[in-house]
Amino acid sequence: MTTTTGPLPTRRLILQGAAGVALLGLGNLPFGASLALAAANDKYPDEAFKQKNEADAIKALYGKTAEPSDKVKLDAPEIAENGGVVPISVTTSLDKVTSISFFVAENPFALAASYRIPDGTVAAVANRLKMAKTTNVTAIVEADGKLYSATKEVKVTVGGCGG
Amino acid sequence: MASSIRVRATANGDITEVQALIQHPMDTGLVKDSKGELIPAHYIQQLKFECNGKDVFVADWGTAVSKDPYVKFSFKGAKKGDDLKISWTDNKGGSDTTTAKIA
Amino acid sequence: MKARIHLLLGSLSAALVAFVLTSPRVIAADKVDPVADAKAFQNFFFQKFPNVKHEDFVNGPYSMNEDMKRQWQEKEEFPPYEFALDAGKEMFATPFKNGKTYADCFPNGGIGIRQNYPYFDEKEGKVVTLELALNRCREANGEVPYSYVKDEMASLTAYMAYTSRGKLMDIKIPDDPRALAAFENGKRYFYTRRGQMNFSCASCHVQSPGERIRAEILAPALGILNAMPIYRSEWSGMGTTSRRFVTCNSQTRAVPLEPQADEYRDVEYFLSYVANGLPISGPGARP
Amino acid sequence: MKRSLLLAMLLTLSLAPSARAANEADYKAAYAAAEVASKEAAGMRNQWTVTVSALAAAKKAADGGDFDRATAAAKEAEALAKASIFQATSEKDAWKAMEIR
Repeated sequence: MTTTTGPLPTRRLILQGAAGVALLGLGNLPFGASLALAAANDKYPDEAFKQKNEADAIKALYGKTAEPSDKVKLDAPEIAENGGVVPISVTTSLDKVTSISFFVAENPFALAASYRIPDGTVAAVANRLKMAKTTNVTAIVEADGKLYSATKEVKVTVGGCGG
Repeated sequence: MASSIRVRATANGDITEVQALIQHPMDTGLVKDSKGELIPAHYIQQLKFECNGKDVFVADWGTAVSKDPYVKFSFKGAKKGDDLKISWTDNKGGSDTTTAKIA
Repeated sequence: MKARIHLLLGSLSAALVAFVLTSPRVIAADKVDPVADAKAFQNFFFQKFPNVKHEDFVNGPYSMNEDMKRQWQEKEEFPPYEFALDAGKEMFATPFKNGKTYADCFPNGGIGIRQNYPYFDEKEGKVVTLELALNRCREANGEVPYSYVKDEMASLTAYMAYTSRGKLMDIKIPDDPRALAAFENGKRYFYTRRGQMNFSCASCHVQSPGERIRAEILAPALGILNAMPIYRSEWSGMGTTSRRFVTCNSQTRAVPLEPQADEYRDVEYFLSYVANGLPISGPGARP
Repeated sequence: MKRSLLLAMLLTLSLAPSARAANEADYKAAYAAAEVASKEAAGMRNQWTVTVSALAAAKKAADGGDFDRATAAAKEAEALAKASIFQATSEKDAWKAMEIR
């Protein structure tokens, strides 16, 4: 695996580092929360990925709550063949979608992945996630500034006859 | 040297479907090795796809993304032969980038 | 400590009784007849799973369960063994220090021949598997042999399997008493119970394919090696046939033999022969 | 059917634990017997992983001076080794019962 450390990435890292520090410095002042609101910027939502439970992670990432909607189609297996590689995908008929995120409720950190969807990009994502145990997987779609969600339980256990 | 990014981008009509598989351990930092020591967290944090000078897809990843991560999405506004630039950076400052032609 | 022992023995004898009761009714036959054995073996699975297409058996657990098959097909769109495959292709193209390559050791340059392995080597009087032939090729060209259970060997066999995809398994048993003995020895190993769990390969892969052992669906024994080597999500890495045999042993709490021991070579010979006529589907992706 | 009951009985019988506290001599005797049985099982290429770990546990306990636990673990190792020997001998013919004809 090549690890090129050309000029561009280091500049971005310094930027991210500085932004990260700035956010931490602010602690959880309301100002810090509004920073997270501008979700569409280039910054990695470090704070959201640090939240343990789902509600805090959603608040840190979007700063608002989601409501279930049948326009969000979450596709996940009944029983995961393996907790390390769970194929999960989402499609939605909502329009003006700007962001799609996946949360695994009882993982050590609830937020698993978050995708920024520029206009012109189809509102659908497929990926493979790790799940610590049987729990709810939630997909959240940010469309026209509002959050819509779909949830499904996925069973996870180890395999083999336990030698 | 083979890049760590495998990508397949196929255009049909105005919609280009993109699949990417990246060779990366995606260590969570919560797992112990055979000697009982914690393997430090090492995971891709950001994966960016650019086409015709515009970001078409940006992924922010946490530690719950599988080893050798895979992602699939589609976007409009590109055609066969356009270049698709893919780049990722991880929490240890590692990175890789590659460019693929849309088939 | 005492209570634990009795608990352990209780579970052992219970497992024993359960499995002896469900074994199919059989009549003893001493003459070794591989052709008849293969026919009986295939018919057993074709009758037990009438609506599984014959060539589907090589997809192991995915031929047994729709939900798992869907997860598998999604993974196959961009399979996790891509990296091993590319590494294998590159290794095949890279000459050894003495300038030779793997292509010089194998018929047809090693391309599209996986379906003939393992074969019975009449000079050596033993079964030679693909993994053994690859290491012997390395040694013959002054290279250090690879571990049978690690990624390098898996990459090589992944590439060779890929070049044979779709070709039908075509294992030959020459008219040589030692070959018949090797086949019989492989069959005996396949049906012999071992380990504290007191399971044989057949306990899982003949008596309960399609059923679950915790999260996993058991694969049918028919065609079980056609997809080798496999990328297993559980190992989050590649697994050669040797690695699969060794881990299966330790799962039943039997101490594994050394990789490529005679017993493993013979059971691979037996399992491959009875799968003659089914397509090669390696490298495979499994739970 | 008969074969499996016999196996279970044999295992329980050979495991009758001695009551009084074990000392180093008891441990050494028990460990030696366990080692013989375990070597025979390995010789038949039918060793169990639990036999190996029981032997290791016995040695570890003995090194720590806890001869009660060490002797018990050695006795368990011997019983497990004997069970694997019984399994190997009985399976010499029993495997045919499962063979697909």
